[in-house]
Amino acid sequence: MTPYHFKSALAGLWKEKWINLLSTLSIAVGLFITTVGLLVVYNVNSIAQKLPDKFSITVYLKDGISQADTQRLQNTIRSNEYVRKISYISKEDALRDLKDSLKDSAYVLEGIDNNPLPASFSIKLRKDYVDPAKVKRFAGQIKAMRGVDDIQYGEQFLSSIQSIMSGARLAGLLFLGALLVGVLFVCYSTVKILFYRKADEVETLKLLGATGWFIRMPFLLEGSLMGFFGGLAAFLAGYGVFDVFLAGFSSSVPAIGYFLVPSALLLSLPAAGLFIGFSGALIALGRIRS
Amino acid sequence: MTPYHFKSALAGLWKEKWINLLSTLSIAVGLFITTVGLLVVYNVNSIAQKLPDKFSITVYLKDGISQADTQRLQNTIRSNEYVRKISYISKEDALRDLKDSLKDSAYVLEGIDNNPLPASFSIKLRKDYVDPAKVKRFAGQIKAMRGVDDIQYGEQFLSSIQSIMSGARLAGLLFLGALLVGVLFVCYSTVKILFYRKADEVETLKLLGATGWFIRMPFLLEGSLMGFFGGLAAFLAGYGVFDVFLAGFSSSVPAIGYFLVPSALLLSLPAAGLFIGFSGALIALGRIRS
Amino acid sequence: MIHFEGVSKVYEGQTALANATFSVERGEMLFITGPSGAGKSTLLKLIYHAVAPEEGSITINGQRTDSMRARHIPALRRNIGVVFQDFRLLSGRTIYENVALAMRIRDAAEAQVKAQVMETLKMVGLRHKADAYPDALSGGEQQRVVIARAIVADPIIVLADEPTGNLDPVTAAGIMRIFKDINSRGTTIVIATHNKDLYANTGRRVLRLDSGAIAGEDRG
Amino acid sequence: MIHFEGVSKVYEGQTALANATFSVERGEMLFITGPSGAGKSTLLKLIYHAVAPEEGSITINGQRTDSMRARHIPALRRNIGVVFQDFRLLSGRTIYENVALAMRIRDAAEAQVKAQVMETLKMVGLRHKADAYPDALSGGEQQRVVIARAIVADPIIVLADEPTGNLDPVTAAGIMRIFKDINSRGTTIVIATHNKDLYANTGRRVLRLDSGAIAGEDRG
Ligand SMILES: Nc1ncnc2c1ncn2[C@@H]1O[C@H](COP(=O)(O)OP(=O)(O)OP(=O)(O)O)[C@@H](O)[C@H]1O
Ligand SMILES: Nc1ncnc2c1ncn2[C@@H]1O[C@H](COP(=O)(O)OP(=O)(O)OP(=O)(O)O)[C@@H](O)[C@H]1O
Ligand SMILES: [Mg+2]
Ligand SMILES: [Mg+2]
Repeated sequence: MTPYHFKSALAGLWKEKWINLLSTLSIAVGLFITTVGLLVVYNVNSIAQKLPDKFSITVYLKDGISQADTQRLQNTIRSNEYVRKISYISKEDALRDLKDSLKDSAYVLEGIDNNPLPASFSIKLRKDYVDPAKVKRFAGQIKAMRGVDDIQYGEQFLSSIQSIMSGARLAGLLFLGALLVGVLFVCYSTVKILFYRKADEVETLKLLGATGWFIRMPFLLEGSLMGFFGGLAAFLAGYGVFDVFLAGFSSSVPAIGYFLVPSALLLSLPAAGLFIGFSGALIALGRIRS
Repeated sequence: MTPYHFKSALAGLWKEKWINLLSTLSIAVGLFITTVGLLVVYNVNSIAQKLPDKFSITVYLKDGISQADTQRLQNTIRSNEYVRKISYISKEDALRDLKDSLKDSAYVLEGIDNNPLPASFSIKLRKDYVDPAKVKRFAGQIKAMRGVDDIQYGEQFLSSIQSIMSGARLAGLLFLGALLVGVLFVCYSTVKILFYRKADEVETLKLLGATGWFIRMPFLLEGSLMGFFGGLAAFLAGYGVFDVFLAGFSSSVPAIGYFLVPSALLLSLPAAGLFIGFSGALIALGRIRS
Repeated sequence: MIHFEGVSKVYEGQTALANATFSVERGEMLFITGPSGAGKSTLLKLIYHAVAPEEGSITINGQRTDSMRARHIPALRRNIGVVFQDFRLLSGRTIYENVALAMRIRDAAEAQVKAQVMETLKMVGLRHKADAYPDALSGGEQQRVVIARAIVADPIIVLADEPTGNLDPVTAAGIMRIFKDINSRGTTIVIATHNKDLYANTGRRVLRLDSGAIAGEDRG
Repeated sequence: MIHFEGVSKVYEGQTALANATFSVERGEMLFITGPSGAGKSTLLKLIYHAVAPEEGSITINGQRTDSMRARHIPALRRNIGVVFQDFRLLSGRTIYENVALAMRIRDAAEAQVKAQVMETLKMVGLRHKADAYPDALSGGEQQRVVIARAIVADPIIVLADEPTGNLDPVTAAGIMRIFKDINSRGTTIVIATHNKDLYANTGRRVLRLDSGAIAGEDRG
């Protein structure tokens, strides 16, 4: 790449600035839409990822179990690879919780003097193990342990988590896949259509004895620069919309405050644009045969 | 429009078929992405619309209220424009519900012989009235009625419905707005870039004495045809993906089965494409000054 | 038919025509000559209003055209057939379609288009190339297509800018015979050329341009 | 320098050159003439390999080029300067850049490019148009830019296709002087033209083509 090629590319961009600007903006729009799509999928996914946090298993202990046995049982369960957190709920805690949940109707419990509720462990699992088959196996193991009376977990909740997560993941991947393929195609065809009218110029350069790379170089530079500036524009638009605009709205609509924007994604847009512009130009020019 | 213009447009499309095909596919991709975006927003919205169904107000009645008074109260409330449905829960129903909700712990209630729970109405509101301010005012009215002991509703649930719905609506509108503007822009600029290289041809036609409409006509036809076929391709792609592909997946991932695809949306794609192609060509050619 | 009165045309500081005054009578055949860059093409462009003058008045067929409204220009141009120096053939259309264009613009009936296009192509010796595209023609063949397009619709004025630059003397003489022929039927013709052979011994008026100025007039 | 042996070129059924055999010696200046569509441009295109022959062998500067590998073609073309009949100027670049292109393709140093381009533009009388774009030039001016581009890099062969079709006799004579000059310094030149004035009384060989066949040879 000589200074000539660089000057030539800049001159080319400038000579037909309006149509080049249009192409650049097309690339920008494509990248911006992809970014929005990525963010939507990313956020849906991160919400789905949080669902397993809400899942817990309750292990009811036999009445009259000794403190030492309770402690031993808790240690055994805690050491299991499935377990992220285990907490002990005494008979008194259980009664208090029940009263709390009955709220205004709590007076129905007033006549009771001996506490009929069992002590229990509440177990939270590691994310990866929140899976119907695994949980069933794990629950079986615990139920067989000495001192355990019964075990309870939301089987329905579990399978709906599963279904929502895999549904969201599949829909997200399909959507993203279609979006990426679509946007790449549109960017590529923008560059291709743009360079189509240069066929005559390419022909003349060939007849003058220019080699393939001499001919390609300014076009590759033009494509790369357009892609880069398109990416930059998408970055600025993304920054403007997400960091400024959404921050403004989130005070009135709190849900928006939870929207996550990984800045690495935005920052990589100019590079992505450059890559698309460069490869678009390369493909658009095709093989240059003399 | 004379047969000449039509033949001329077809010849123009055919002479440079590859680049025209590329433009047509760009329009198809743009329309397809818009369709996917519309469907996502439509579905998120229809889920959000269902949330108010789950909202209810509980009206606790004074102990010892007569059957006639209860009936009168029910009629008064039912006639209110806010109310979609009202159901009566007797003292016995309330106790049974409590027992059901306690499940395994229900034995705590066994010692009780006189039912301390009040009778109540459960009210579902019309969708449009599920709004914090309106509900508060309505609740105030009811509380003032004779025979009403207390009133309870999920103020928190209500404001989170509100927040989710307005959040989803805002995000959806922003996303859709950006998508529509973006896709229209890309379609327009595709046609504009495509016709840019025809500037010379337009100039020659002008010098030969052709009027603006004579010059525009074949281009408008070309643009319309490309847009139409782009829309048709988007329709076929949409039909393929949503009606066939998703139906196949929904057996393994039930959540997908709930995805709604209004067929009017898909069917309008060819017309939308035609409109975009036509207006794109019209704008791209601009004013033709002699 | 054509009257220039003190007409000047300046391109970004470059004077292409300066204070030109001359007339062409109805049915006349006028030659314009002069060195490269003298302003011959500019003078013709002023007649068919491809460029507008900075100064002076231009009257074509009794109508002032120098400050004409844009919407009247197409009608003016349909009265004029032009052999462009740079050809201006549409590369995406066949020879037949290129020539037919001049008639379609004038809303001619399809049968008439076909008859007249084929006859004119025969006159310039290119009937066998009707279905070819311009790229597949030699330089001289392309030039003859441009000539056919200029005359096919029987305009009242024909402007020819270096119409024989790519033609051999024999073919050029054939083209000149065609021009003489349509001229004798009443068409006003203005030919800009370097080729002395075209006007030598014709007795026609020859306008000499030099650096944008009318440097003299004589008879060929 | 150039040797054709039984060369034929057929375009989709149209024979443009049939069984042509001839040679051009190093340092010679050869004229090719013949009616419109005779095959002159085709013959030149075969030399710079814009088209390949269906039959026969072509040898340029001691090298067989008729069935040359695509990747060797650019090097061949860099030995040849061509005045294209249809100009082929790049409309997006200034006159200076259009001419400079021929040197940049040959990787010339920037200082040398500048000196040689300006000198060549001066030779063709267009130094003052260096910064203009092709659209702003008259037909004859454009043609001289093409000539400048063909000779600026001192190629060993110059092919000129109707190089004076848009030039007045005085300017044309100037261009011929330039051709004679570089020819006298050893450059082989082939000129296809209809213009008898170019070769009359030069004593150079003139090849006559007719309908794709070599119809005769004489001296101008
Ligand atoms: N669009 C333009 N912008 C700037 N200058 C122009 C433009 N068109 C023509 N000129 C200049 O105006 C002068 C006259 O040009 P014109 O084309 O009329 O010459 P001409 O007599 O036709 O020459 P030729 O015989 O070479 O065709 C030339 O010097 C040319 O460079
Ligand atoms: N690409 C092509 N496809 C088909 N036919 C062609 C092509 N190029 C040239 N021809 C035909 O080949 C013949 C010779 O063309 P060529 O351009 O060599 O003629 P020429 O002698 O240069 O004529 P001119 O003096 O008019 O420039 C012509 O009849 C032309 O129509
Ligand atoms: Mg001129
Ligand atoms: Mg030729």
